[in-house]
Amino acid sequence: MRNRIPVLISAFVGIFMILKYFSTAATIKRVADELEQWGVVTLSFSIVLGVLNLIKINLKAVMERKKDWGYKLLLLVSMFTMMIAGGIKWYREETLAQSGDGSTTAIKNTLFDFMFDHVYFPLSATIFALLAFYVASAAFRAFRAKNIHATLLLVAAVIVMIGRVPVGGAIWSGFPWLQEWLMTWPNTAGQRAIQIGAAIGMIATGLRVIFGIEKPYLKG
Amino acid sequence: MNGQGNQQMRTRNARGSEGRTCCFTGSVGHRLFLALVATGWATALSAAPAGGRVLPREWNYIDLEKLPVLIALVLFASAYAFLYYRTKAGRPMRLRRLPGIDAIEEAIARATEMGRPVLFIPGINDIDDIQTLAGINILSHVAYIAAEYDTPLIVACRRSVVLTISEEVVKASSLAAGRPENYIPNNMRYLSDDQFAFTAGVNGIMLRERPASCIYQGCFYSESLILAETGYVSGAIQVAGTANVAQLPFFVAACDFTLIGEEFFAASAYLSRDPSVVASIEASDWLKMIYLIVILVGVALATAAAGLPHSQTILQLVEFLKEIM
Amino acid sequence: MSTETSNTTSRLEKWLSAFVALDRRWIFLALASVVVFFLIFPVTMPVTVSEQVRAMYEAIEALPAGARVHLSIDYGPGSEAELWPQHIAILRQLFEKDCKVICSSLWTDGPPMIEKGFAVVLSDLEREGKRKVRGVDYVNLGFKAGDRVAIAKIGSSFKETFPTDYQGNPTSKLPIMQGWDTYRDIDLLITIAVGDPGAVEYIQQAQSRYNVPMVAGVTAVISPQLYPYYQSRNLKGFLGGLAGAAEYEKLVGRPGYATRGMIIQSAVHLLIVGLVLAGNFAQFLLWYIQRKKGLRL
Amino acid sequence: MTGVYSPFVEGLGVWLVCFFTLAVLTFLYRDNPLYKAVEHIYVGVAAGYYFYQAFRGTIYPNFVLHVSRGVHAISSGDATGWTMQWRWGAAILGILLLSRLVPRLSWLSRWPMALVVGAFAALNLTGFAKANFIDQIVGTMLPLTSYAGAPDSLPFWPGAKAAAPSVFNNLVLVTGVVCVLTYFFFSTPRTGLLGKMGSAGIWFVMITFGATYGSIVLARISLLIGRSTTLLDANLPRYGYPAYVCTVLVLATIVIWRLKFFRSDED
Repeated sequence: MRNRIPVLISAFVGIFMILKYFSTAATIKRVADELEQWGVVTLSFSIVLGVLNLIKINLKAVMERKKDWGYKLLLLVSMFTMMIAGGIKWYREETLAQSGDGSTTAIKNTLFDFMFDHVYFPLSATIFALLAFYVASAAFRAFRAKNIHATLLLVAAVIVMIGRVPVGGAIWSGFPWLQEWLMTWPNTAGQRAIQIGAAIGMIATGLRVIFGIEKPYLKG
Repeated sequence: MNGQGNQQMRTRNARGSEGRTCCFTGSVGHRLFLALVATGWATALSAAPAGGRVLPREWNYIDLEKLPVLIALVLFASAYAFLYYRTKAGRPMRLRRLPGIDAIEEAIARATEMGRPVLFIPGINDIDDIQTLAGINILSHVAYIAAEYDTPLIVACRRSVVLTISEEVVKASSLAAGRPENYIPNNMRYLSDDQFAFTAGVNGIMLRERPASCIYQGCFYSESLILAETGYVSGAIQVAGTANVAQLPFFVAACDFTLIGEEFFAASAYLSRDPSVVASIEASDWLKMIYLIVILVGVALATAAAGLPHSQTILQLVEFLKEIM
Repeated sequence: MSTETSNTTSRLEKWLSAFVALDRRWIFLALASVVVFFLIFPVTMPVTVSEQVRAMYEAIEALPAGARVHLSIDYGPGSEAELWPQHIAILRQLFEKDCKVICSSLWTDGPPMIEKGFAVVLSDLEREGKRKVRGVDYVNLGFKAGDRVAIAKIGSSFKETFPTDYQGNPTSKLPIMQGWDTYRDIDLLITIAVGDPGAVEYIQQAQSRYNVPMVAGVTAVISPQLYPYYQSRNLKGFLGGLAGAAEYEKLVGRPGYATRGMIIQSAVHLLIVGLVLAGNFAQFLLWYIQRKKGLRL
Repeated sequence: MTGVYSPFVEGLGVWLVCFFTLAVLTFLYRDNPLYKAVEHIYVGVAAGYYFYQAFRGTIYPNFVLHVSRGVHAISSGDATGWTMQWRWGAAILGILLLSRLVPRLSWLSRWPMALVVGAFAALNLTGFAKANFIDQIVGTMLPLTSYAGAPDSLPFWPGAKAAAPSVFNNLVLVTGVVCVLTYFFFSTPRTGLLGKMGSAGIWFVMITFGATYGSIVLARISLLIGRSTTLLDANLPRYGYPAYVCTVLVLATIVIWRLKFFRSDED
């Protein structure tokens, strides 16, 4: 039962969704629509699961005074602040929507929006921006034309890097053209073949999952 | 019912690919599968000859604009079913040995010569990612070879579940190679769940313990270039494999050998010899060959249509080909 | 004399090996200096418009007044630098064409970006005397979990997928949502996307399934993957990264943030190309010296 | 976004943005307590934010509201309200997913996982098969002769300078796709014509990777430009030059940490 029912669930859901794709029958569409709603709700619970798991792990670390527990306390405090701020925003919006005014105005000056704009925003953006530095240092220290393939890769990369920005046209008017030709023809060919391969891989995985040959949900 | 089959397969997998549990618990899946393949063929064949667009848009609640997809699925499913049963019946698999596998073995040999450890990373995703599973299949081979050569193997994981499974795989492979002592629990490292903290941890291992070879097989994201750079600067031989197209350029430019996309899955299938995986790689090959021919026919017809712009027959033929393929 | 040469070579070798393994922090510093320098002393450079960007502009220009556009904002602050300029240029063009803009997001951090986009573009328009009304001319349907499952669901019914908008108002009562419900009623689908779910998923689950016309604005990481879809006409056009945004700003005639960034982008690209060449040159020289030494031994 | 907050709150916001941006950048020197602290704040705020969005954006409207509308319909005598109660299944599966938090019950989470995996498998199957497979195959059926006034029903390229539909470009595309596909054949030996085509295919793959590489560099650098522009734009006299002050603050913290608290074994 532990293993059989999940197989049946995934087969049932999968087959209905595939049928909805190929069929124009209204009944199939109605069932598949409801199943899609289930998928949407279940996936939002997976976000909740992630958050609860984070709370569980960090709360435990703080209670047991494990290494770096101070940071974890900071994490929990900022998390709960954000949740409470969200609750306040939600309450204010619901009141406005009830009064029938919500469709024309929106509340923007809440603590929630402040924290999104001035805490979450800069942190998220800067953590990704760190990669700019790593790409530069890797370009110098590790990317070597050690064989014909890597050489070809680096030559194409250099053409794209120079041709894609205005300075390329300033150096030689052919660079932007060359860049675009490279992107639209050889790149399209390579990407397309890779995508066809990936599609066949997805077909294989999809069929194997739906027919219960592969069961990723039993792992872990 | 399939217990015995599983048993046989486990024995055949003596190198210990326990990471991949075996297929088909019941016959329900089997029969459903065969029935659907059969009806699929029947529908495809009976739907094909009708007049109209060349074909009509809809036929018996079937959206004929989606017919090409249906035909492709049915073709693949048939090829897969055929190859699966043939492989299971004992026909040797036709997959060729990829140069990437030799590159991995050479990297381990090199570490043995230098008397330094090998570092393996099975990607940074959890076990439900198919790439992680493929990486763990390769890990079982790496652990076997490393045990044969008596070279220490360090495995760094980002997810605790992946760590647990890696431990079992390495233990089983070391045992299969006749050197259970080559499994060193301390070398199985769980570093951090956070992406960049994990990367920093791996960098630390590379710089302090100086592995002679670094093998990255699995799903990687933006940390790929940081890993490859540190590995390169530390002078290690690096072999990478992933299906993330956006990360492959960095691996190709910084590593000594890279398994590209499907090659990575094929290498994993070759090493695991699990019939259900091998059959799916072979079936993919068949589908590719069929559609390669379709492309060439299409190109020929399009060329003819372009050369003879007034021939309605050729235009109709091209249209028909587009509607079914 | 030969000892002297070998001394020079060994010194050169030592110097080269130190150079190729230079601490990465020096390179960080070089990069930061280039960025700061051109930020303080900006120069404008002429931008050449590429074909798929022009095609995207024309696809939006061809929309009739009152056309219904689904604008899916699938990015968050992490890629704001690349996608924000695209977002506001496109949104402004849509409002100027008097399109009905239906915004939603598959990324949790998307809805505030939608709100910001509306705030910035609408205050600009208001200064020019144009007024747009929330719920009538535009709507923010907010975030929906479910990745491609959500896209498939949106395709068969907007109102079932989004029972309320981001502010909690029932969509069945909003004027903009009256009289239509599926992708068959949408005139253009636009996604501004950073990754998965994003442009590729929309092509797979919406465009190729319902034959809805589609264009996309994506990060430069994704853009090479979109060329095949453009060639196969799944996409009517697309923008790639900050460079694509700069080209688009040129087309709509309002050079802004992206155009301003192009000089820094150019300078840093030259720096990186220089670093690749320098690194390779030094490495080959080193290999050459080591090989020669190996032969002599 | 001026005018939304009061001047004091707005100023505070600008200072926070500068501080957090610079604090993250200290990671480039090495991992340090300041970075760790802001990183944990980031994870915490992000989690709180996701939690809000999951309930506000999906669970509330698509489950709670839907079911309560159904109840409302039933009480007013509308039988369709009963079918709306099916949605309880979604919530039950969602709650079963949370059983992962309790190791003893975690097997229950396989049911909702099976639903999600099945749905994804089916949607990927059809989506990839159409957009990434069929459409791409049809897109490759290009004519290899010139074709003045050729019919529009073929998937021809809309013309432009670099992208003019020329025989040569079409030939490049067709050859490229065919060769790369042969490169990824695994059940045939790599000899003869197939082998030659395969090794030509890898050239196309390398150009593709080169193009990807160049584009990724473009993307990453843009992000840095974004952050630097934000700092520069915030660094106004009316806020008291927050970027300068925060730089000094952050540098001072790092220097003090390095001199007083740093132990070489942590890295």
